[in-house]
Amino acid sequence: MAKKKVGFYWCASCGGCEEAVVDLAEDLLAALEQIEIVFWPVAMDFKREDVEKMADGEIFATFINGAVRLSEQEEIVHLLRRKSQVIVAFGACSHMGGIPGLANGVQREQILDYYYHSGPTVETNGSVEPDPGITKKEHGFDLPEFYRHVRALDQVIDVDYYIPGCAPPPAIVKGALAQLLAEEPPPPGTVLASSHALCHECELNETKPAEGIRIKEFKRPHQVEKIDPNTCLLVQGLVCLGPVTRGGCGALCVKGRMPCTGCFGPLDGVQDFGAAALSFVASIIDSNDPHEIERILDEGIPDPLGTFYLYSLPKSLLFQKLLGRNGKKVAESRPRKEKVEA
Amino acid sequence: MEYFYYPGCSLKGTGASYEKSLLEVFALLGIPMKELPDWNCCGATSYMSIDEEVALAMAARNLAIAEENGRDVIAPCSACYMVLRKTQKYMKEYAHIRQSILNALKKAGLTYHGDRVRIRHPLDVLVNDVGIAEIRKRVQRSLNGVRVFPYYGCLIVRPKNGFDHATYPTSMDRLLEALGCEVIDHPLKTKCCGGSLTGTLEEVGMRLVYILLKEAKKRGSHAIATVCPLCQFNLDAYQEKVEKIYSESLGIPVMYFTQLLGYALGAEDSHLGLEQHIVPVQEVFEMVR
Amino acid sequence: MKSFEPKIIGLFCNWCTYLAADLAGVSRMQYAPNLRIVRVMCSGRIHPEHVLWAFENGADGVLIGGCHPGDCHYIEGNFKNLRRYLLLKRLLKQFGIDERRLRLEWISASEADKLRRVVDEFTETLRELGPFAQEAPLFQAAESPSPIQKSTLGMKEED
Amino acid sequence: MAGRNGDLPRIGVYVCHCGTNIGGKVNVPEVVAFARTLPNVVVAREYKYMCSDPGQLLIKEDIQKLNINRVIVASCSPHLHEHTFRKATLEGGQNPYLFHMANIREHVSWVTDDPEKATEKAKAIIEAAVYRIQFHEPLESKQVPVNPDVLIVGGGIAGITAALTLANAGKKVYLVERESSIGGHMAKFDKTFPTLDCASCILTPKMTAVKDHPNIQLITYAEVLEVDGYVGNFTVKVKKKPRYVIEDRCIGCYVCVENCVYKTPKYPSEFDEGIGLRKPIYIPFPQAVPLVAVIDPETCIEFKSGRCPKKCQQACREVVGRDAIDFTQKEEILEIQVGAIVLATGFQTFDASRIPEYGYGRYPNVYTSLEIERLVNSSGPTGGEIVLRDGRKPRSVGIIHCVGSRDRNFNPWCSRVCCMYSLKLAHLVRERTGAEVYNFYIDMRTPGKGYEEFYEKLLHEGVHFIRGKVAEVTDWTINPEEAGRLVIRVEDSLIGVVRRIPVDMVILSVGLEPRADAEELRRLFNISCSAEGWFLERHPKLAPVSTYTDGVFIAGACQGPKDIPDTVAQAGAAAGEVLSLVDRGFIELEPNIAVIDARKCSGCHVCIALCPYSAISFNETENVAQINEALCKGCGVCVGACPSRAIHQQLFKDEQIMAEIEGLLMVE
Repeated sequence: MAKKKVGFYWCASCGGCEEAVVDLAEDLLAALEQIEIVFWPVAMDFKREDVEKMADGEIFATFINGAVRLSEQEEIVHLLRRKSQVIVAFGACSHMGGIPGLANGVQREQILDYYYHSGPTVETNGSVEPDPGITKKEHGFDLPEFYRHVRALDQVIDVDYYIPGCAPPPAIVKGALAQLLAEEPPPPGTVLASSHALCHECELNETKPAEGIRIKEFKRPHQVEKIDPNTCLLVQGLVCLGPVTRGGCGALCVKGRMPCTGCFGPLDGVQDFGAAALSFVASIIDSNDPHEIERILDEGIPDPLGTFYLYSLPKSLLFQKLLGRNGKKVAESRPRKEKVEA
Repeated sequence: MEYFYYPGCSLKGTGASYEKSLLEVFALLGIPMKELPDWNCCGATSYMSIDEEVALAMAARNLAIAEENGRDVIAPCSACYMVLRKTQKYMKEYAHIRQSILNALKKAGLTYHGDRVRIRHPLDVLVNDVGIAEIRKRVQRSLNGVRVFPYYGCLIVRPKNGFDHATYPTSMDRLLEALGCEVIDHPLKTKCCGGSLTGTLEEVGMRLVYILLKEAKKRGSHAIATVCPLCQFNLDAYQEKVEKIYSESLGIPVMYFTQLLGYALGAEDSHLGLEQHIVPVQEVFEMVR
Repeated sequence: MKSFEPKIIGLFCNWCTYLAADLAGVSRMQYAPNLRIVRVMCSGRIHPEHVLWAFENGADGVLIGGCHPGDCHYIEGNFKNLRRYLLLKRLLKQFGIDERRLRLEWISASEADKLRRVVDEFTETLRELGPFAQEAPLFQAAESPSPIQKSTLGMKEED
Repeated sequence: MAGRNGDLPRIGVYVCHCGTNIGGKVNVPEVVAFARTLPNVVVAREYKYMCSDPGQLLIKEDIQKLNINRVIVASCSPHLHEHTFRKATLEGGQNPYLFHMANIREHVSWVTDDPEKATEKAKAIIEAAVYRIQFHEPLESKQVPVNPDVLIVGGGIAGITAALTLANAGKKVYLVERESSIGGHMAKFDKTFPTLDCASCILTPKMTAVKDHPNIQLITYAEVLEVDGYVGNFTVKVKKKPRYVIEDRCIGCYVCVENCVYKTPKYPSEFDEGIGLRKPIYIPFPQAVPLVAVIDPETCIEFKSGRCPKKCQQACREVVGRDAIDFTQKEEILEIQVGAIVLATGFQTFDASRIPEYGYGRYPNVYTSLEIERLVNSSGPTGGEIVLRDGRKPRSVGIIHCVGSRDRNFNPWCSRVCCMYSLKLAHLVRERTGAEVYNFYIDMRTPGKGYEEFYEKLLHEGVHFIRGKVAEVTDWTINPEEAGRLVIRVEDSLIGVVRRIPVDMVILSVGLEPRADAEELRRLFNISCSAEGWFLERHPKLAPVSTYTDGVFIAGACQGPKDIPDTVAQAGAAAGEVLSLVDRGFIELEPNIAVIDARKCSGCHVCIALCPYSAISFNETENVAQINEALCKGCGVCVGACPSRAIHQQLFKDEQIMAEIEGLLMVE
């Protein structure tokens, strides 16, 4: 049987996802029995022209990590979409926008100003901003445009599967590969991890009180003198997003006594990760007094946006509003418009 | 809390004994109070009927000055008290009046927000801020056996929903009781004293004065206690005339409640202006001396 | 040009505020037609996602109506709603959205007049605020150049 | 969007004109035309009255002929007719929950000024319904058995009537009364208008019947503490106050009262409105039910000092041989299980001292009407002789109407009974004393069977009627005729003159108002009050004794001022409603319960503490949360908090709510 052609690409991300591929170690070698890597700029010397020369759909699957913010990234992912049968969003950034997605919380002008003018380590005299127009004219090559917003991959092109995580742990990547190469691949749109929230696999879940969770005080990890490794972190007042986050990682962070921050994203059916996180966190506050609730929030959750949308700001409903009805995303609940004959 | 004291024209004129006794009482009770700087005419009830807008603007100027300093204003004259409160009420409830007054104030470099200062009657302050219990403790000389006819007049209870009931107020009754007085309950507490009719429609005015004096007498009063300079003036100054018209001797001393209070608190007679009345009042105190 | 008419989604509990709206009808009280009511059994049923979904779909304001504290048909569902509401308000603020666009009111079944007043007031507020779509810098058209505006996103206001 | 069985939704939209209620404002044909353009709408029709039989028939026929499998009726509030149309859907052959109601009357036509805007709003609401209904699924409602026992709170004429009606129908009734005897206000009256039959003659037999009825458990001197559960299955805690007399032993012989160390009555009798006096041990009135003595610990020497010779106890023991007095009695908490509750807690009268102008509390000869009821009562403190407090007979009496009523400073409403009882009192006073009687009224309101005739009769009896709101009652007199009397000052608005009418006695016709603790009570029973504080009926016309809390009914003046005939009628209606509920034997619960999808639940525990009914527990073996369906009341709080979307609420699924929101916002 011919080996299946596979590509990897890197958009706006930290590079950790590339590491995640390498972290497969021997498993990667085993995988190479079945696949052939035809595009992997970070590791192998393929150029854009090489991809352009391929026939449409020639690549079996391309794994794209990172969010999309530059015009160059947009061009390449469109190209890869055309050349690949399957596009896999790899890692939290391409899945939901990830950490780079938090940049949607400030305006482009603010970012450029900070980087090129006002940042404390920037020489201000005569510094210029990157300008696609000027570089073309004076230097004969393109400088990509820095878009106003960061987008997740599926807000730019159609995506078939998602491998979540920041970065995806090796077990998840390995499992995902196996599923993709299987006779009957999972239905398109599947997030290739657990279908349960993290609590389901967390060892500390059984330490939750039978009568449920009520929180009088939220704490941030640095505010807790000693985190008890044998009690559910949420019960200890740490904002652990385990209940709202897709499992599959094996609760690695919790094992390291850090609360889950939600990198695997929401479960199926949840439209807005932040809203779901916010709702459960607010619901378990043990107070009916508005003043007390405000105090608990002041002290424990000073930055709700950063807390609840750490990885998913571009996929938030409010941000999606910007992309509009004619964008990539069409609300699933929209009923058919076609007319049924009487 | 320190208060502003807004005398108005009466307390500097016919109501001098009111001012004297009021300042004495407040000093004895240790209530800090100072005169509102650069105050002007309250707008008065009579001006109000000639040009309401100007009258309200004049009243508002006093409010604006008080508000700058953020203190409650004590207005002992019932007419001032009513006009100042009415101005506040109108400004709160009628946007067009508010606007025209604010424009006027602006020309004087002033502004007014509303609700930051309260207009208080000394009776309100004594009964509700100082408290009856406290006053009872401070009494040096009981007025035991003095039968007092408490008379409130119509202005102190207006606009309605003030510190006491609009037709049957009781604060002064309670205060006087605390001084040892025998307080006479009667239904004329807020009936008309004649007001300015004593000067304009004399026949009506005198009859109204007579009704009150007669009822006080019938109920065996030794004195009438008032809270208002105009009431005091009408009942005191026209008493002789009324006696002539109705051929009836009355001879009822008409005092400010602050004079009775001052006496009970141990003030010297000369500090209470007791000599400044037409129907002599000293004999009331002789009863208990 | 047609003047801006805000759209308001009302998420009303079945037992108090929905009934207040019914009573307003029975009493023939006239109020702004901008309100569109969704009935839920209890304000505690309301998920922040419903609110965000409303904004995403074109609402300019969301009015949550529940029973007065202590009156909840389900003991204290309204308080659970309150907790979410208070946190959601903070989030909206960070998104650069005027927090007045989300309003919570306790309106009992007999308070038709309060409902009328609140709806009229809220409509007026939203008229002043303008369309939601023009609100936060974040929600301005994707690539059209825009003047730099200060956003409070991710920063405390006093910073 | 495919339905459960893969069939496409085929939606029928029915827009109701509701006569001109909707059609007069909303352009119904335009709305119907619009509905036809909406996705999956197979048919859209309009009809004058959808709730009528022919209207419902439209639905049934379309289900059968056009295979309609989703029904939307755009008409009034679901609180009014949801049930009607669900039934029509069912009778047409579809699951009743494949129905949704669009409220375009209460929420649109009745509250919108501009017809165009109303039409737009109606379209939006219908579009929302079309979007929403795509996500409806067939549901089964659950039946739960109804406990046939009934609790009645309040032992006035309303509670008594309801209790007897239900008990006669074979139901077990618990009648809880706060005072030591049942009878309520009616027991205090001498005569009743307009027939002038003796109140106690018609009430006492009913009170006795209550006591003797094998199906009625009478719990007097008691208050409801806690109410738990829901329609069909309430658990109620009742606190029985100690009366220090053992009910079963006491025979109501008065020997204890006669032997009390107080030789004469000294304390104002509550039953006599303070007109008469009682001892610390007393029986409130001779016809009391139960006829049992009670000790007031506030005034009893034994309770105050512990040094009373306790002659009452001794007499009971030695003279009567009953030993019924027990100074150590403690309060008792009873727990009872019932399926339905009738609230008949009555009213209180306006506190006349709130109007100092009328001198109540200051002038001894100013009375409230209720005090006069005791004074004219032949079993009252004076044996029915109408005398002033100093024993004189009044020569003239003024009756002031609307005291506290129809007055924006106090209660804006008309208390409905005052005109008539004032006439009654006028008649009785005139009949017994021959005094001149003056009625001061704003308007005479005498609608009712025989009422206007009674008024007419009084006019011929020589009772004076002066039209005008009384300004004051004063002892300020100005001539010898007035001397020593009370003067009523009033502007006689028929002749335009201010009059002074001297009288010896003033009767203030105090209005009716909600009891001071009505607010507390309504919270206890989870019902609503109107803005004025009366218990709120489910519908002012069509469901006047039901409340929005199923299984809790109201009767009598706790719902609003009413006279005895209306109260009795309403009590009967409440009893009828209770019977129709409990005799069915079961109730269908709205299937709006929350359901956990165990395949999605991660066992995170978030929902567990949120459930107000402790319906959610954790299944250790499956590592998931589970809901006890029988306990779930369908609030959806857990659904709003579930971070895994593993819980959904039937009829209020997220898809349904969000589709509705989306639809509401589609119309520009």
